[in-house]
Amino acid sequence: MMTQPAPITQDVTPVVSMDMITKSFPGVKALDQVKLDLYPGQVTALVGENGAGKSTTVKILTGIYRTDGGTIRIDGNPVTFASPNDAATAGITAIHQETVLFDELSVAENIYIGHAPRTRFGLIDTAQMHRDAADLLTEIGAPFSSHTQLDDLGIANKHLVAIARALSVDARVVIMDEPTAALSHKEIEELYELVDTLKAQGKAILFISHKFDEIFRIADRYTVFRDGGFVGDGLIADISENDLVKMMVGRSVEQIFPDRKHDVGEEVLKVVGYDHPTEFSDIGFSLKRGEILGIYGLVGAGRSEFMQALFGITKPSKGVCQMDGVIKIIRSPAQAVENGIVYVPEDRGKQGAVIGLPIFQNITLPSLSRTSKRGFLRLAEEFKLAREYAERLDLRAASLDQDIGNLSGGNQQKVVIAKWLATQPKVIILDEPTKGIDIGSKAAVHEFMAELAAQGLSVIMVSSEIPEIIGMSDRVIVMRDGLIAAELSRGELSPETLVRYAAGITQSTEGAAS
Amino acid sequence: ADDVRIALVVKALGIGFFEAANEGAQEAAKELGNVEIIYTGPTDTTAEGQIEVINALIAQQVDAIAISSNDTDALVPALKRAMQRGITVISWDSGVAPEGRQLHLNPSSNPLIGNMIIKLAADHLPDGGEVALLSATTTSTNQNIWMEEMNKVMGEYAGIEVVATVYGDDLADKSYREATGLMQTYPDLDAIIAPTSVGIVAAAQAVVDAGKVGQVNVTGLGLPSEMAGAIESGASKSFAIWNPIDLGYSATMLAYELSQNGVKAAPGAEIPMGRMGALTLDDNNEGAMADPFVYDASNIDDFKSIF
Amino acid sequence: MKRYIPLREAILGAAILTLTLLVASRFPGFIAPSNLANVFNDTAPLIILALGQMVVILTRCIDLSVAANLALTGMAVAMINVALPGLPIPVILTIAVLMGAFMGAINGLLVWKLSIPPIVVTLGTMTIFRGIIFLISDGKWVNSHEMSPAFTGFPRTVLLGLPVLSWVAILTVIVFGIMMARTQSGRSIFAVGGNPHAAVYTGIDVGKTQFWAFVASGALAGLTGYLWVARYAVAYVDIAGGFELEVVAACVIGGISIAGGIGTVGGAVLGAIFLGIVKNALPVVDISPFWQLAISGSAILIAVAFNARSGRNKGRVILKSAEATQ
Amino acid sequence: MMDTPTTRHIPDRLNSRAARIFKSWEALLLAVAIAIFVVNSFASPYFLNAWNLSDATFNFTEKAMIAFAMALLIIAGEIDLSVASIIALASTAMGLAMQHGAGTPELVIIGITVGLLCGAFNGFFVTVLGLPSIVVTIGTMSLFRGISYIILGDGSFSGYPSSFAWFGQGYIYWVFTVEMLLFVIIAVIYGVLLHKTNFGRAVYAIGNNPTGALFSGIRVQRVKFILFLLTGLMSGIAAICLTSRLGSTRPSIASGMELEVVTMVVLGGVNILGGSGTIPGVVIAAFVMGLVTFGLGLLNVPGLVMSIFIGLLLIGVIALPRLWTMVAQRPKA
Ligand SMILES: Nc1ncnc2c1ncn2[C@@H]1O[C@H](COP(=O)(O)OP(=O)(O)OP(=O)(O)O)[C@@H](O)[C@H]1O
Ligand SMILES: Nc1ncnc2c1ncn2[C@@H]1O[C@H](COP(=O)(O)OP(=O)(O)OP(=O)(O)O)[C@@H](O)[C@H]1O
Ligand SMILES: [Mg+2]
Ligand SMILES: [Mg+2]
Repeated sequence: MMTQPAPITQDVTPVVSMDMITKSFPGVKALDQVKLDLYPGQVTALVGENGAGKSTTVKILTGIYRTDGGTIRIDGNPVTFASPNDAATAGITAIHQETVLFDELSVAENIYIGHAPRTRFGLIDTAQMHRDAADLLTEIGAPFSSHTQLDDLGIANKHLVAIARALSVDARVVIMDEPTAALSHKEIEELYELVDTLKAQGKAILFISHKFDEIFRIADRYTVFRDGGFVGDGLIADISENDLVKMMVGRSVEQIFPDRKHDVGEEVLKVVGYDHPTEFSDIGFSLKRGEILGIYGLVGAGRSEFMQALFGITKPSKGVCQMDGVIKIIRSPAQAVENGIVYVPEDRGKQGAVIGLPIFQNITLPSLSRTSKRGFLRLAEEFKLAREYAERLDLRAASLDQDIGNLSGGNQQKVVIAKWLATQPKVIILDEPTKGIDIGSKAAVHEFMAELAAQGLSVIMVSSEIPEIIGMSDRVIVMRDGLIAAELSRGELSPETLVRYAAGITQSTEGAAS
Repeated sequence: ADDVRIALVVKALGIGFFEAANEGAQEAAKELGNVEIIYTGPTDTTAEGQIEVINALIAQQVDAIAISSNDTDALVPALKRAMQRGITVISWDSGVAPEGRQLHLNPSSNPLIGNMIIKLAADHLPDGGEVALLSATTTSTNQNIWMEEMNKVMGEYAGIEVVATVYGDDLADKSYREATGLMQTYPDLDAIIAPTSVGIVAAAQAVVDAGKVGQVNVTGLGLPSEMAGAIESGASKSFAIWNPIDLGYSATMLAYELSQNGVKAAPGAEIPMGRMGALTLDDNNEGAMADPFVYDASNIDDFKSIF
Repeated sequence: MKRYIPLREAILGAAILTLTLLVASRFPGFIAPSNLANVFNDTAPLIILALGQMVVILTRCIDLSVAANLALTGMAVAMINVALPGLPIPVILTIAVLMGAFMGAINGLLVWKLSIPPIVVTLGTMTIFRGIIFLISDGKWVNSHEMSPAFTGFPRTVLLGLPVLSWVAILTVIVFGIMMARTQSGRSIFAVGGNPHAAVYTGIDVGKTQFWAFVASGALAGLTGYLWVARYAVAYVDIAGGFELEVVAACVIGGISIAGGIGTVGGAVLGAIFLGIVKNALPVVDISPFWQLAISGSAILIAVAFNARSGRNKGRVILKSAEATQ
Repeated sequence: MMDTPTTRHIPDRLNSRAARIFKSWEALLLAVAIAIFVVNSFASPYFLNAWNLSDATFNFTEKAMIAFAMALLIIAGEIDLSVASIIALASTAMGLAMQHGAGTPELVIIGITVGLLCGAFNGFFVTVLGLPSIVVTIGTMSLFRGISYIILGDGSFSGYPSSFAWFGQGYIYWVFTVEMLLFVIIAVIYGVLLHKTNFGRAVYAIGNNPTGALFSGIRVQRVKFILFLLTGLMSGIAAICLTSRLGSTRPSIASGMELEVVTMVVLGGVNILGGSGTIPGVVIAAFVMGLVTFGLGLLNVPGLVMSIFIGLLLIGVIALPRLWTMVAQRPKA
């Protein structure tokens, strides 16, 4: 551990103490009598699987949701938060899991919306606001001006704005819900330093993350939730990583990747010279039957953009794509599907699932030409096809005509995968297939991927997680700034090599290029 | 026996002129004794709206429909159907094509009106001058006919020049704006002739607001109640109108005659209309009720509270 | 990179200028200060309503009931004036604003509390308001001679060379300018339209903000209702019929994004002035007024196409080589 | 997960077909329609008369033809406010052609062609240039009607060939009009198209999530373009019927009809934000609106007062179920 934890004694009184908190949504009990304590000058990690209720807890603490039962105490006094403003007044601030900012407003306005400095006449003091914002940005090492329109920032910088916003109120409690998910290596390091500063200022920090290395690095305490219930808490120093995982999942999880034979068949897909004016350039590779090709890179390296070009969403300015040696022109997803290329997108809610349509219609959407007759629907055929794949993927759903929006994220992902398998594709592209998925489901996805490959399907897997890339891929392409930085065979894979190529650090002379 | 139901269908409800016509119709009903007047119309001046009203009247099997139409041709099919179902159909004020009605009652004769509107302007312009027309909608049947008739007699008014014709769509604000536009475009304008009760009021207001009272005389066809202010301010020196009460009265009487007394509408026929005498039909089965009547400062007070 | 907003307004301003000069080249009288003042005065109601509509559109709503609200308030105050001719104008103004705001509040409540889509709500209230005018007036007109001189005189009283009507519009522009740029509520309106989800997290009540936007739009419609009726000295069921679309058009031409969150007070005002100039210039340059509809339609299409172009393609640039050429 | 051989069975549906129909919006609306019918029969002695009911259908047939296409468009998340103006332009074009001696078949072809062209024009702006349809069609609403005004000005066209009158004034059999027949045929076509074909499924998918639909291999822009074409086509057909019924063309023809069409669609249970709605719902809504206006017309209620009823109906049928759930959920909190 790099940071030296503050001396921890059990008799420190918590700043915030949640007890017997219960919260239900129609059909789900998100939280059931949970407890959580936050101590001054300490980082408490809240861990749990997807849907365990972590973000719900955050939203309760920040006044976005109201509890159905239980008490929240601040310095021992019970409080109720009727609105986010109440929570802010009580000194609680949060960096939420989703970026909740305003593209059309300037950075300073984003930081200070709701609590901007005022002039004597009660109007917003713009000059003062920008001065304050500039100070904050310097403090967190953000490389942009307070006048920049938020829209012009990249995702990571947006996250820095969210952090600045959280720091702009003089808070006693800072909550960070998966703050590192969208950040790159360097920014994550800066965030860790920031956490240390906040700790030193005596602030209580709630830190939520699925990354265990991170938790063990910066947290002082942990609290575990499982399925909306409280499982246990304690000092990080007193627990091992394995035990923490076991507490979280309720069983031990084998964090090993499925065994695979890495012998692959003949070439299926060949991509030559894909170019785009602003997103990527000169991308070429080939893919063999039964192969898993890993695509690694830092967030924003242009991997998704290229995959979407291959899938016909983005229009490349040039480039050729061959399936089984025949040149194909792919100008729309419909053509991609016709040619056997399918894409499981990163953004499930927006691009993957058609929320509002029932499960079976989601599954048959790209296969309608097979289930229908001369353009007319045949429901019986649709149900048959949908059931076949839903059961194959072990989908957990009440019925096939249930709205896909009512499923948990993992099950939605299964429906999206089922939708594409039902088209009997030759190549399946999985973009961050395990992003935001908990450890248990992750292993299932990996196993399934291996099985698809074994059945002769070619898989392209885009991932930002090094263990996943190394554990699953037969071959890896590393992308950086829209270009292929390296193509590595299985034998060449190591975390150091991957990071080096992804970040553009090479031993050779070109190192200073970026 | 049941009452005889006569529907008085107007261009749109809520227009002072037609309200007055309704008064006349009620007077006729009282005089006849067994007549019930259904005063109705669309709420905006469209042919489609009138067709829906006509359909509803056909369904109620009224005895007669007397209509002031929004469209010469568009109402014909609906009115034809009414006649097929045994309903007497006449038009008044604003007519429909001959095949859509049994007869048409003109408030006055079109040539007389056409002459009157230009004469009203010319009387105050002994040395000639520029006049402009502010009409209702481009599709208003009678305004178009009157302007045509006016053009025929223009030669008799030497020195009077019609510089423009604009349309206020019978909307107060549009008419106002068009009138203002006229005064800007033609700084030497001497008179605005508005052969429509909406346009004339708006034009008078525009003249007052532009500070051109005395320079630009507003005249045309208007209602005394609405024009009283304009006469008082001097924006309008005189204007004309026929008496809408008499018009409603006559229309009702005619409808009653055709529907109850077996009178046939044919060219040359003379059909009695109570205290208004009799209507003589021309070759188109049309007849004129009376001359338009001129109102000015001397008589406006007697009429402004009547209609 | 995305400081297009002033540019967009500059272009609209240039278009207005060109149009004015073009007209003036044939009819120099058009740019006489007195005539320009006239045109502005004529456009004042549109400016006032466009500002109200702008606020509503910024919060991702639309108010199709403004014209009906205007007409109902106008009729009501006209009838009040007939019944109580002695009522002082400030009282009339207050009644008009409150009535308008009340109708706006009805829209706002249905949107806020029942989450009915704004277009449905205001489509419904638009017809209801018009119907109510008919009921209270019995379809009859209120004519100029029935109104008191003070009532009709107020909007045309000249102060410092401009009629009060114009001053009301100028005042509204100033108030809204300050409100949108420098107050918490103004920023909230942008936030709600820009990202309603994030607004919730920021402690801004989306529904409530939309409610107040409707109230503001309603209040301005009420105010305009009195001014309109007094100016044209007549009140009847159909006044300002279809005007709601002209108001929306002014906003769209002014670059207010129908998807919410984007737009400026200056844009809305310029959009309204553009339409006002077109409307006033046509009769002057002797283009048949029948062209007006087609011209404003084309203006809308060109404006949206242009706005979309300038807003387009601000995606990230990943390639370093491409970044250099930007 | 694959090595567990016990596959769980997922049922197709939880609710029976009857339960779904019973709880549907259409059922509610049908109840409203029946109630209005009963009230009307008591309120006016003239209501229950075949000829009168037949006349009453003119109150909605033309609007409903457009409403069916509009329903699909709204379900797909777009809207077309220019439909009434397309009628004006198509009617004007027919009038022009008639003046140059066109006969009935040519007039029909011209009406349909102009409708399609206008639809394509809207579709181009929305799908190719990617502009919001509400703004585009507010623009074309002025533009199309504006062109009619430029062509016709203060004039009007009349004197259509007598055979042309068949569409708007003809009867097929007894009280059944040509327009009714068209209404039924079009309703069936659109019902099948939306509910029974792949195209209809694509419409729903696009309305629920256009990005998701695109990523599922649906040609989103093409579908939307076709929907604009269809709406234009229906407006063209409505223009033929209306022109034939009126026997004349003026630029102000059908003004304000777009809002009545949208009202009909929304009343029919189509979500104005896209994603849901049915053709039977729109059919019932057409009858509801026709019955309300005709019933009130028989009582000689002025049109503006009728519109209060329509407005209240529109807000009421959407607000009441929501109020109901709000009240029902209150005690729990
Ligand atoms: N607004 C909501 N409506 C209905 N259900 C919700 C809502 N928000 C959360 N839930 C449900 O509550 C449960 C807890 O969700 P929560 O977001 O707190 O999980 P989490 O622990 O943050 O998961 P993750 O690690 O994926 O972020 C889940 O079952 C989720 O589906
Ligand atoms: N400036 C930005 N504004 C909005 N979203 C952004 C921005 N930069 C990145 N993102 C989002 O962050 C995610 C990662 O970016 P992108 O997809 O370009 O990276 P990648 O390398 O192609 O893929 P991946 O994120 O899968 O590694 C995407 O969902 C992208 O939409
Ligand atoms: Mg979470
Ligand atoms: Mg990506």
